[in-house]
Amino acid sequence: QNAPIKMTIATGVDPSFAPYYVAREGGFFTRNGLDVTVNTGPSGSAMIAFLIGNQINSAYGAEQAGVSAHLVDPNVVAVAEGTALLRWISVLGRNVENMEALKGKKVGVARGTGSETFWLSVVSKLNLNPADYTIVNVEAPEMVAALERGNIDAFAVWEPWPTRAMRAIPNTKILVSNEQIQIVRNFVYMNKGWAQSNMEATTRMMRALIQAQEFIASNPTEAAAQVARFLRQDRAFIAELMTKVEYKMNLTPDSVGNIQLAIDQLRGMNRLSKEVTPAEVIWKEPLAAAAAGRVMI
Amino acid sequence: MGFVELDGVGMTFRGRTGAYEAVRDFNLELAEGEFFCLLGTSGCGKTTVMNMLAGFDRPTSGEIRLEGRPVRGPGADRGVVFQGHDSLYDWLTARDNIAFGLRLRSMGRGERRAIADRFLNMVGLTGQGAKHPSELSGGMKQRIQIARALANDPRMLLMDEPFGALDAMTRAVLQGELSRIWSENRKTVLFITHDIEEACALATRVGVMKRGPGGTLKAVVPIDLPFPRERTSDAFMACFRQVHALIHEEIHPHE
Amino acid sequence: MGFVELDGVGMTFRGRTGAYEAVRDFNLELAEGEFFCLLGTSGCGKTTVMNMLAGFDRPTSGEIRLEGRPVRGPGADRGVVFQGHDSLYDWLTARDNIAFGLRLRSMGRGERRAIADRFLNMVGLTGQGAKHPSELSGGMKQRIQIARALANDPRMLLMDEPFGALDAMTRAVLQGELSRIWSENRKTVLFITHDIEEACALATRVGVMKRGPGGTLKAVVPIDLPFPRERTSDAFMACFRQVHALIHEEIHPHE
Amino acid sequence: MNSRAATVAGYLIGFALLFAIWHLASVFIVRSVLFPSPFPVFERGWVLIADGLLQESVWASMRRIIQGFLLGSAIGIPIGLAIGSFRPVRLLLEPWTEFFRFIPAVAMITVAVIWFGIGEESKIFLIAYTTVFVVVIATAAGVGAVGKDKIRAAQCLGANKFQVFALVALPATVPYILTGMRLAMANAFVTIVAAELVASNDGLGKMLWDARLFMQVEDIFVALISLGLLGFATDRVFRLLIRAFAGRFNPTM
Amino acid sequence: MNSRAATVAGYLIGFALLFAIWHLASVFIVRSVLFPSPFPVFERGWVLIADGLLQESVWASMRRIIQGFLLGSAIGIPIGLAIGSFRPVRLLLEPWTEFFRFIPAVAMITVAVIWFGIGEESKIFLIAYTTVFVVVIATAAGVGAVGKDKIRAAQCLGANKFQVFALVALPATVPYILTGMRLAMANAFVTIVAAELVASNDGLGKMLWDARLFMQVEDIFVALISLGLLGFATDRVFRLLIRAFAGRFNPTM
Ligand SMILES: Nc1ncnc2c1ncn2[C@@H]1O[C@H](COP(=O)(O)OP(=O)(O)OP(=O)(O)O)[C@@H](O)[C@H]1O
Ligand SMILES: Nc1ncnc2c1ncn2[C@@H]1O[C@H](COP(=O)(O)OP(=O)(O)OP(=O)(O)O)[C@@H](O)[C@H]1O
Ligand SMILES: [Mg+2]
Ligand SMILES: [Mg+2]
Repeated sequence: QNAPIKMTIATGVDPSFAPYYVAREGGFFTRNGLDVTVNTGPSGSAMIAFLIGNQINSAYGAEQAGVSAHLVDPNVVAVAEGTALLRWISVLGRNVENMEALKGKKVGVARGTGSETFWLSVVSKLNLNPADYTIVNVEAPEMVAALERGNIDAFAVWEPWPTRAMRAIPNTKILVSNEQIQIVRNFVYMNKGWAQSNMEATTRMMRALIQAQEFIASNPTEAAAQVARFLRQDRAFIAELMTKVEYKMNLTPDSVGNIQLAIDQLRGMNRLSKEVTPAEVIWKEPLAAAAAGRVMI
Repeated sequence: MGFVELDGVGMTFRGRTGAYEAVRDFNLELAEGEFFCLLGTSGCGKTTVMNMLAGFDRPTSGEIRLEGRPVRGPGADRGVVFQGHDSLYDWLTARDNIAFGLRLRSMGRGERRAIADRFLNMVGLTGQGAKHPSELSGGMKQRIQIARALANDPRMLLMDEPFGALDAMTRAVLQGELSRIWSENRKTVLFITHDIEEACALATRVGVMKRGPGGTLKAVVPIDLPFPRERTSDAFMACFRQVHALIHEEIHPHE
Repeated sequence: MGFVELDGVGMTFRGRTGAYEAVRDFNLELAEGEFFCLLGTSGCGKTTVMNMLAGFDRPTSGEIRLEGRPVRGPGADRGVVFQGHDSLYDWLTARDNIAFGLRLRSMGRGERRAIADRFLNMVGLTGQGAKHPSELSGGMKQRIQIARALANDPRMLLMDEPFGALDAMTRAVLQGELSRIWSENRKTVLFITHDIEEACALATRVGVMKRGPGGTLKAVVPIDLPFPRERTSDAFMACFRQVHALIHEEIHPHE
Repeated sequence: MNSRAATVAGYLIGFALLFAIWHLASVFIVRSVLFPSPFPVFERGWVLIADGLLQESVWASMRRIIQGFLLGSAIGIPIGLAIGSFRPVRLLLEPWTEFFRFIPAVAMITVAVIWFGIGEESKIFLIAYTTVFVVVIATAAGVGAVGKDKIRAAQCLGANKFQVFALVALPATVPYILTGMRLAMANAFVTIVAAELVASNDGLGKMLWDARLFMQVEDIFVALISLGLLGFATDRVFRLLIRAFAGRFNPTM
Repeated sequence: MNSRAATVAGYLIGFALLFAIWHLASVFIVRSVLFPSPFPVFERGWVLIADGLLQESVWASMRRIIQGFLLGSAIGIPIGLAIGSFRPVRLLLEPWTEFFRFIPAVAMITVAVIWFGIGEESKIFLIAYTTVFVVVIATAAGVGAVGKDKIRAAQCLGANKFQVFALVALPATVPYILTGMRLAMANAFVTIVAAELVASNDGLGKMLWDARLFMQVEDIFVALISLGLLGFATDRVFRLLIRAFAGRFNPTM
């Protein structure tokens, strides 16, 4: 028996990254002969940057952050779609009934995050005029305070904020949820240079994540307990949040579409320093090596 | 009841190196208008006594009374000239240092300046009022301190070797000025000096302290000569010799 | 060529209140082993001259040479006793202050202590070596400074009113000690004082300065009397009177 | 004059050395795409200046820094003087200052937003918050170091507690206060970055966060260098003002 | 003894007042779900202590703070002394210190990770970084304030430049250094929060960020109060150590 292979992975603290947590808490990494250190930071996207210096071997986060990092270092690649965020991001309003009534009012958006991506999609999908809304840049954790104080009339942000805000502030309701607009997806990223020279470890990690995903699908209650333990959060709360997403561990045309969308959005914001294609950002070999059937592109 | 009463006063300092009893059972009564000179070897406790009388330090035993009321802290009624020059305000000019006490009483700018200039004159620093302490010589700083205390016109003056860093001539001039001010206003003065001649020339009584630890008043010599005093007179010489003998005895107790 | 040569030395201070020429065209030559006393009214520039000779300040005109080489900065060959007590190290005991120079030369702990105690003894502070400067009286601090300079055994001593805050007896003892050390080792000494008798008792020559601005050496009186000097002798009295007249003339130039 | 030339020369050499070392480090030692050499950074800086974007950010941040810094100092100096001068005040207020100064401004963002909303006020509050404690401590330490003879002299010239405070403790403490303010200025610069995390549309902090999110390494370094150089310049100006107006309080600075 | 009792009483009253005001503010003035009253916070703190979670976080953070703080001080003191003592050193190094001290630690995270990885080293580096400049400035200011007679006396007792530096400038500057270190300690506490933003699995900073992400207001306040109280306690211990070991350098502190 060989000594376990050491790996470091990093991500945010958020149930949408559950496969990482479950793979660790449920022992899937260990069973695949991996000794994995899971580091956490303020958001999954922030941790993707650490792939560049090869400080970590894998990260889990949103499309835009992955593409941005790929632009700086082509070694940063997406190896699998991890999570589809079905009812995860919403526009939540206070004392407003619908998007029509929101016209001329202030909307809080966290710039550069999924919040902004989502708001841009809402505007384009519903054919709204961006000039009708005053966008206020607010960090996600301050959204509730700003809404409570009346600095903004609505915000576009991910869970748990909408749920929290609805519980805490009267007369609030969800105006649009991302289900109607755009399914946002979180991807698993790796450093390609490292992965190619450690193909064995890479394949084992993919295998462990797939097993974790299958475990979440078959044992949602137990999986939620594991995630709650890892995050030191309330079990029921985590279980509720986990129903709003779907864990995938595959690569589909939808995955490619989302990467393409992220590229387009970055271009629109003048943040695309050079042209890239989804084919460059996505690297399917590891997933193919672990479970060829899950690669559907 | 005297104007000032020191009643069994003692002071023990507690430091890292243990306790040190600097002053023990010090008794003295000063009448109003007296000019009392305190003499004693270096380190015998003169400054310590003065600090207690000024109200800076509380005696660790005994009591000090001013007009019958215990001294609880410093006040404008007792003007102090300190040993050393740390008490001058570096950020003020010589003139503003002198006028500091007047400013506290919200005296007008012009009047303040006039008084300060008069005292600058008196201590021989005419025209040097715009200099800051760091631009003054040792003796000049000392004179600014004296001028500051005098300009404030306190009822009682406590002076710790005020003329120590001065040349004989400047010293003589200031002795004369002090004596004149004292005779005119009859302030009560406690004057610490090492100069026996100076003490005999200025004082109505001279006190000599025993050396420490436990420094205390050893003897008091009244000097009943008229002012201004003739320093070469036989009576003056007799006083001088008497005080000198007391101090000498203190240094060489077995001779 | 003298041991020390001050050649047309001048010093002009430039401050916020304009320039002030403290010393102008100061000329003096000291032979090795001389004991030179510098007298002058308060503020005439004595300390300024000493600071330049010590190498703390550069003259703004003229030159100072030591054994023919221009003075460029301070050095262990010239020990200094400062006016005021700021130069003592508050964080060291009296004994460690005295031994500071010895420590710089990496002398062993035991030897250092022995020498320091010898000098503590000499200045009359036996057994007070463990106190810190803040626990000492004014005169005691001054004596520590003197002991520190002497313990370092420099070739030349620069002393700025070293005995100013001492009582007559302590002063006489230290004068005797200094005179003895000087006769034994024939150090060159520049000694600033306001006490004419002290000057005449110690010096081989006495210099009197003209008052400022532009203070300069006005006259030098050689004193060719044997040591130890009899202060009541006629020759001594004559010297005293001569120096006294020079200073008096300076204060009252028109009399 | 000569000494001023030496100073400027020293600064130029110092900065040149800094950039040279940076260049060498980026080329030979670190070699990471996240650590660019100075040239692309200067190029990017130049572009931002040409577009007027950098000036805009600098101006927005500097305005906040200066307002917050002045507010914080104006509150901190009297509190520090009071703590240093009056024992009851010290005993009562020390738990407050010694408690809050360890709580980072970044953690106070939420509270700031609750109180002051997401506008300028909350940013200025955060900067003042970070300034005030340094000034308080330095001022109180300064009061403790005032020579006791200076205070005694004032007392026996008839000064009451307030006069000792205003006419002796304050001026004698000026060097300490100024040192405290110089130290606090760095806190203000540090905090602007956290403050502009809150709902802001301009400023160097926002530039930094945006650049971080989109991995625009050159922009990050432009923002950092701007902060550093601005800080350096502000500190020099502060020192000049001190020399010009408060020189007599402070022979050593 | 009596004075110590007064001190403790003062602290207790001060803190009691602080919590009373907090309670009143949360009930009558602010009234926000984001601003809890002290009671649920204490309750939550108690739960975290019972689970051993709070102690774990405190210990993790304190270890980093102390290591970084000591490292930063050990580097800062000699540099500050050198800057204060030697003009060429000052001219050359000042542009560096005066440049970097305005660059926030939070902005240095990326650089720290490139150099030191995402382990403990980068966190300790960030804390040392934030400590060092305060100590440098305070020390250099202290050297500038050493009485010139003290230095002159050493020179004419034969001290060379190094001896003046080590035997006079250093001990005479101790009060300034200690004040600088006390100020820097707050920086260390502030920076731990930023440092634990980088890939860390324990500590009060991580607790704070997690709580922010999940909007667990009570946890946020538990973390803040822990930081404040720890800082307060650390500062007291620091002062006691000063009194015990360095009291003779520092009669006023
Ligand atoms: N740093 C300075 N800046 C400006 N003027 C100064 C400075 N130092 C001394 N002076 C001036 O130079 C003159 C001479 O000062 P110095 O200290 O040499 O006098 P001194 O002879 O030692 O007097 P004393 O006997 O009172 O100590 C004085 O008028 C003083 O005001
Ligand atoms: N703060 C203190 N702590 C400990 N001991 C002290 C303190 N102040 C003074 N002493 C001691 O008390 C004694 C008397 O000191 P004091 O200053 O009263 O002497 P003095 O008579 O004024 O001497 P001098 O003529 O030298 O000024 C000295 O032995 C001194 O060491
Ligand atoms: Mg005394
Ligand atoms: Mg002098």
